[in-house]
Amino acid sequence: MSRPKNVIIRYSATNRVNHWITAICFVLLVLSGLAMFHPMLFFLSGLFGGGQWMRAAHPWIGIVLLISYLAMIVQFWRENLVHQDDIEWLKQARFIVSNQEERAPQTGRNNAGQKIVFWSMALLIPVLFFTGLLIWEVYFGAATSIPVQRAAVLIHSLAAIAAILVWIVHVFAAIWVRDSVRAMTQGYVTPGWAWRHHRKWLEELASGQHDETNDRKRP
Amino acid sequence: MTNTWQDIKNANVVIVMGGNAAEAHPCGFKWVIEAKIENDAKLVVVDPRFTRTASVADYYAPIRPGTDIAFLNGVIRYLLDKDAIQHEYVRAYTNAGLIVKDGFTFQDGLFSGYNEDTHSYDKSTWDYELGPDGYAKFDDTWQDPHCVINLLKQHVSRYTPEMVSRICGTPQDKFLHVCELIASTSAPDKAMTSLFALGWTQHSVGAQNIRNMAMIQLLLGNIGVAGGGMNALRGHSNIQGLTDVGLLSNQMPGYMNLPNDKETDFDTYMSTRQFKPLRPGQISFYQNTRKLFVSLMKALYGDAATQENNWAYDWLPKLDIPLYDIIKAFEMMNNGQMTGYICQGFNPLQAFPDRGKIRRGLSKLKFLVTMDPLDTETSRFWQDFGPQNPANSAEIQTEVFQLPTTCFAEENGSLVNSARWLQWHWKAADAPGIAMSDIWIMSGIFHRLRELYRKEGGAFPDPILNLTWKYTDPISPDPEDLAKEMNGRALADLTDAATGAVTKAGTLLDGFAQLRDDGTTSSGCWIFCGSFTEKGNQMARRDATDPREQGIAPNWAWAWPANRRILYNRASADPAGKPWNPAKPVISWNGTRWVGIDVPDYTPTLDPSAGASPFIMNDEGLGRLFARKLMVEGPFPEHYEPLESPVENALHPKVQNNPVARVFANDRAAFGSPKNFPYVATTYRLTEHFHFWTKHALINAILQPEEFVEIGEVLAKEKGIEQGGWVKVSSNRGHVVCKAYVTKRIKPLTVDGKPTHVIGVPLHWGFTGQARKGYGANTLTPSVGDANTQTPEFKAFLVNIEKTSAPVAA
Amino acid sequence: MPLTRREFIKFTGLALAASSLGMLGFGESGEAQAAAVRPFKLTRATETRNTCTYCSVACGILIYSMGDRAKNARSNIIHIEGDPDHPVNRGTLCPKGSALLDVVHAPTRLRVPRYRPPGGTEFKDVSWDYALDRIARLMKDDRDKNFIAKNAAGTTVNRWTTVGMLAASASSSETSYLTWKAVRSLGMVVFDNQARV
Amino acid sequence: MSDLQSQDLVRRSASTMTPPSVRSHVEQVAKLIDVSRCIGCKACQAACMEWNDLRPEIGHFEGSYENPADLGPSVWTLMKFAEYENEQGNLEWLIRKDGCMHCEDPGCLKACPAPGAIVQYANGIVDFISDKCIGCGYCVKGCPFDIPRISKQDHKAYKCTLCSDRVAVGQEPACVKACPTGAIMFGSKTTMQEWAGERIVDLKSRGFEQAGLYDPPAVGGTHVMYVLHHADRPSLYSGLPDHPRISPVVEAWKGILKPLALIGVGLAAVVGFFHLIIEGPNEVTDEDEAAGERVLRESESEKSP
Repeated sequence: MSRPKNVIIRYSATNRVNHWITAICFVLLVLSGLAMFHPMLFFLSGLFGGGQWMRAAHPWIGIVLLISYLAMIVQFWRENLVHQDDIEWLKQARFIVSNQEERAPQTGRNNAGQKIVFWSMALLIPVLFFTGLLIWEVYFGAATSIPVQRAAVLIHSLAAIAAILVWIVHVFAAIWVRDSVRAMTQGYVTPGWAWRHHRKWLEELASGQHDETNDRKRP
Repeated sequence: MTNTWQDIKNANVVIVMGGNAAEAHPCGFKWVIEAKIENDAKLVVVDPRFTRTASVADYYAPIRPGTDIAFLNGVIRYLLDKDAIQHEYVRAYTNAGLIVKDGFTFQDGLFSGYNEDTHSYDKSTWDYELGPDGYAKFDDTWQDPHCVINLLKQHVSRYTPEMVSRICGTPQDKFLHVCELIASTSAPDKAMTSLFALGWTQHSVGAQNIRNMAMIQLLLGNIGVAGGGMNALRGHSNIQGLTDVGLLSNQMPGYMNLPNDKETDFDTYMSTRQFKPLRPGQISFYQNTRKLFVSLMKALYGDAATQENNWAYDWLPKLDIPLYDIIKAFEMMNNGQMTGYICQGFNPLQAFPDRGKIRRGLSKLKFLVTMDPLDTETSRFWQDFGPQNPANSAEIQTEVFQLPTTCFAEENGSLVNSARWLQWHWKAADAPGIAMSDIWIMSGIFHRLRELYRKEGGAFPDPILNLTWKYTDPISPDPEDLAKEMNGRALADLTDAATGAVTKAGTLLDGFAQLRDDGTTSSGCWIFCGSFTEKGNQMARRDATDPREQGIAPNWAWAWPANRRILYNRASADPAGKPWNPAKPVISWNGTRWVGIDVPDYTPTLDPSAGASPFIMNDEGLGRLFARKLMVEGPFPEHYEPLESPVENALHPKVQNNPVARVFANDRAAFGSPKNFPYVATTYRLTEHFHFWTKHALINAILQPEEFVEIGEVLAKEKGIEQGGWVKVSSNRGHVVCKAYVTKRIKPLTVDGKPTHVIGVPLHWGFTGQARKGYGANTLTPSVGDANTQTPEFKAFLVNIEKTSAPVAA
Repeated sequence: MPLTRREFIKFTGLALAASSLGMLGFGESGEAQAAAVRPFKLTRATETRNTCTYCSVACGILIYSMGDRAKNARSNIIHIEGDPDHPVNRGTLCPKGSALLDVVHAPTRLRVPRYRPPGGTEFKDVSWDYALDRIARLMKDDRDKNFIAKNAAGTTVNRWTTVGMLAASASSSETSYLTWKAVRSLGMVVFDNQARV
Repeated sequence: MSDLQSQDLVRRSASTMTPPSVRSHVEQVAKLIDVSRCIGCKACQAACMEWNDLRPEIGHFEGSYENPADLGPSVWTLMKFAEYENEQGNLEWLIRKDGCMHCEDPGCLKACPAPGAIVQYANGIVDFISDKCIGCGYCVKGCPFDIPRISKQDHKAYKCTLCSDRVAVGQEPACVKACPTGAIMFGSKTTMQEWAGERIVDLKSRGFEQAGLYDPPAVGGTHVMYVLHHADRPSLYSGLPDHPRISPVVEAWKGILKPLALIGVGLAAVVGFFHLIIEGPNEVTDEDEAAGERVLRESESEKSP
């Protein structure tokens, strides 16, 4: 598919690499985590070369995820700041869900849903990391008491489930809102996509508010 | 042990004093637990420390180390006071009613006949008054003030509960409660067993400690009966056997003594050993001594021992002093009086008192030979191992031979256990490397010496050249051949006088009753006679059948003497032959002979009415409350303080210590005073280790890895010592730097009104093997022995303790 | 959605049932059973009856060794446990007895005779002949020099006090008898054992 | 006891199907530790190490007879010593053999995520199948008694097997056989309970009014039981739990959370899927495209000079 003539850069190469490192780590953690969480899914350990490799790899992937996500926070925190509009948008979310986006309030670069995903992960990933450290048997098995570890493992599981749910919403939204995936793979969106989903952002771009970031690219 | 291990389960009271059976003999101790469970027995523990034995006891009482006699004499006083003795037994089976010579006295801590200069007694007054018929005089009514029981009453009258508590530090109520429990076994059908070990022997009054309890057991009628007895829990797997075979400086096989310088000829030697009965109708076993001796000499010298040369009597060495024991040996070494020393499976650098003296002694030898399966400290005394064994190798001129031997798993042979069972064992594998058996090594040395004497001649070669060595394999004799030689054979056709049965020349004998004094029998160890007969190796028997499950198992292995399992078992029945305890009879008289589950310790067909008393190894046939001349410090036990003691002797300050203890001048100079060394120390074993052997075994090193001492919380607080912290324990002879175990199990005792602290010093650590390096408890201990046996006083001495830091590794 | 407790239980029960059904394809129980238990290591090991070398309770022990004593097999002891037939220990062993294997195979077991010359700082391996020849020589020289045939009073005493021996405490009675014979024939009196310690 | 040779599984970690359970008529076994007969000699520890070929490192003296200092991957049983002064002021040395209790309802097995790494045989023994262990340490968190330990060498969990290899061929565990004083007994669970009853009567007659059996019901009972002189206060014995149970946290984690989470996740995915099917994708229309282009163009022209 050839690139349309007039596109807008939504994610830089750095953004995209960072995102996909995060995504791959997250998927690997979900797979290995679920394998250790529920026996029905233990077969997933095969993907990692067996249970021992999986158990050994999981925490290290977690560290990469944390670093990677911290980098994402650095890049994206500003545009995910919550505004009054976001609350309004959430109130009108039924129009979004029923594919009547035009009836919902206009949004900037990110809508409230995206912000929720972003901030949920920003909360959950550190929680997962710290509880994960407490139950990292190889290095920290003796560092805390068993009751603490028990609580940690429960919180870790709960947080993981929450993260997975958030992730499902994220993935679903990416698939449902067509051409979003391309934004994160190839980095650009069409003006129509921006008009439809992030009109305020488009208008901001048009008015040159983001010139210094060179978001707009002309053929 | 007079009884068997399993027989302990028949006891009503088990007293563990002078030992720590649970730790040192766990598998034997199971029978104590069994007594508690199956026989509702009470376990009483008297010990300076709350030991593992105490942890399962029904009653525990503390005691200051080295004061057992005060405690036990107090018990006797209690028993006599409350009349809690088994009257019929005491009257019939002990010397309570025999009358002692007029000159016998006891005053201010000394018995009659003491000689200040020689530190010894003239014991002539320590005996019975004999009548004109040659028999001992007696008073059955116990009225005569000079009969034994009255003398005993008078002797123990000073040991009031107050005095016992003052000396021992045992609270009075605890002492009296123990007395009460002991007294409960004076009923004819109740028994108490006494389990003891080195906690009693390793004192300057060790033998008297044991005698004291034996007297209590006689008063309670507990000797010879099921669940009773004096049970010495021997330490090593065959130390009983080595003692039986006479591997002691003054001994020959079967408890015959070597002659001394005064016994210039064979008849003189025999004259003091074939005891005549002192009571009418009595039998005295030792009248057979000549038969035993001649049979031994025939085993040793065969045809060369003849009537003409007095059965080679002069080929035996004669002793000029009573004992050349180990303490004496190291004294001689230090004085430059010894050239060579051979340590066969023995590690004196670890095992004997005053380690510094041992090391100096070994350094003065020309040569030292060690034979051991393990790399012992003794064999490396010359090597520098830092603070745990400082040595300047270059200055030590001793040649050292370290010979590797097989261990138990790599040879056949028999071991004699504490209950006198001879049990055969079989080889399971070859030894590592080119290690060889002790038999091969001793044979090798002997053959080379014999060859040298044959070739070169030399000092008195006759006994060497004539020693019998008729083994199938002379290079390494089969244990079976040696066992047969000890059992004995007929050397000519023997006809039994009573039955007319003939034993052919060359056949193995069935028992020592067949031995003769005319040179027609041989037996290398008469008490083992019957262990390897024409019927086969009796020691290898494995029939565990146990009639009435009473703990005899008469067909398992073989017990000396004559497969008898309970010594003095005639005393288990009343004078008429009826068992005192009908529920647990051992033997009884059925009208024509003695029958029961054990071999009678008595003539099997001797009618009770003949009047012979049960203790046939004694010439009066009676149990001795009064020891006559057999103990060096007196016929009654008396409390003497240990050579190093924190207090004055409360009974007689002028006679502080055992007045006849043998102390070499150098050793006396090395004693410490309570001023500098205010705490009482006692050494002991831990259950995880066996002496200095198991530190070579990885599992045991894991279970108890490092040297420590045990101290009470009060002392720890006083001295600022932390749990697990480093301490320096010192005596006037040396010091140990190790960890401290601060415990509630050792409490300060109030002795003579003053608080007295006890420090426990486990003894297992050295500088070879798997466990961490340690200084060894014998760095601290004084070189003084029991006056009768020269067993070192390891259980009571003085030390100081202070907080310190870890020793600096070399 | 508010759930009553009853509904809640029903709900999770269904879920459990569903997940159990889903798991059918992945079961490995049979395999686990086969692999579970460690094989019993003594099945055909050679059993030898012996007595514990430590204290004088003299517990009966069973020594298990590799190899069936065939000509080409060299026995190696792999395990030692109590003899259940023995009337005293009835199969039990104390912490020392239970660890006998480790003393048999102790790294400090001696394998070769060693000799340390006067002033030496190390042991060196020697042959048995070297060691025993030298020991016999040293003993004879000293005996010939210091043997006391008669005392001052003229009594034959036949005594040798300058070389002594400490006898073992765990060697067999047969060993000790042979030792006694050899030692006493030399007239040695400084001769003792471990009975006191 | 011949039935003990059957080692059929009744429970298996991380398995959602019922293990083969037809051969259920297997006698339940139990080890009974009679603390009142125990002298703390560590024969059990030695026998355990010898039989199971375990040799932990040689440690240090650390102010107690407890050696090694703790249970470990190669320390499957450990004597614990507590010096306790009772109400009368008398010292009691309470010595307890610590090790796996072989719970009827094992917390370790419940927590284990690796299928078949922890199993319970029909005779009641709970065994770790090291080959399947992934070393996560969940068993440590699941155990109410703080027993399993993870090896730093091979990252696998270890604990007492109750000598399943010996029991499988009809022998008693090594520690049981060694115990010099019979403080450790082994047999069917009912026999052990009966024997414990006799022991408790004896102890009560010796003044231990509170003597009793420790067979905690909250874990379904155990296949290692204690006779205690102070059964009212198990924690006197070096912290034996007074009321052991699988932690509610672990119960929640391994109980309700598991299905709920899967359902939740599954539901979310299903809802999304059907949303897509029903509502269709949120696509950019040509009008949108035109509008977007227009906005860009306008701004372009505004900025053009």
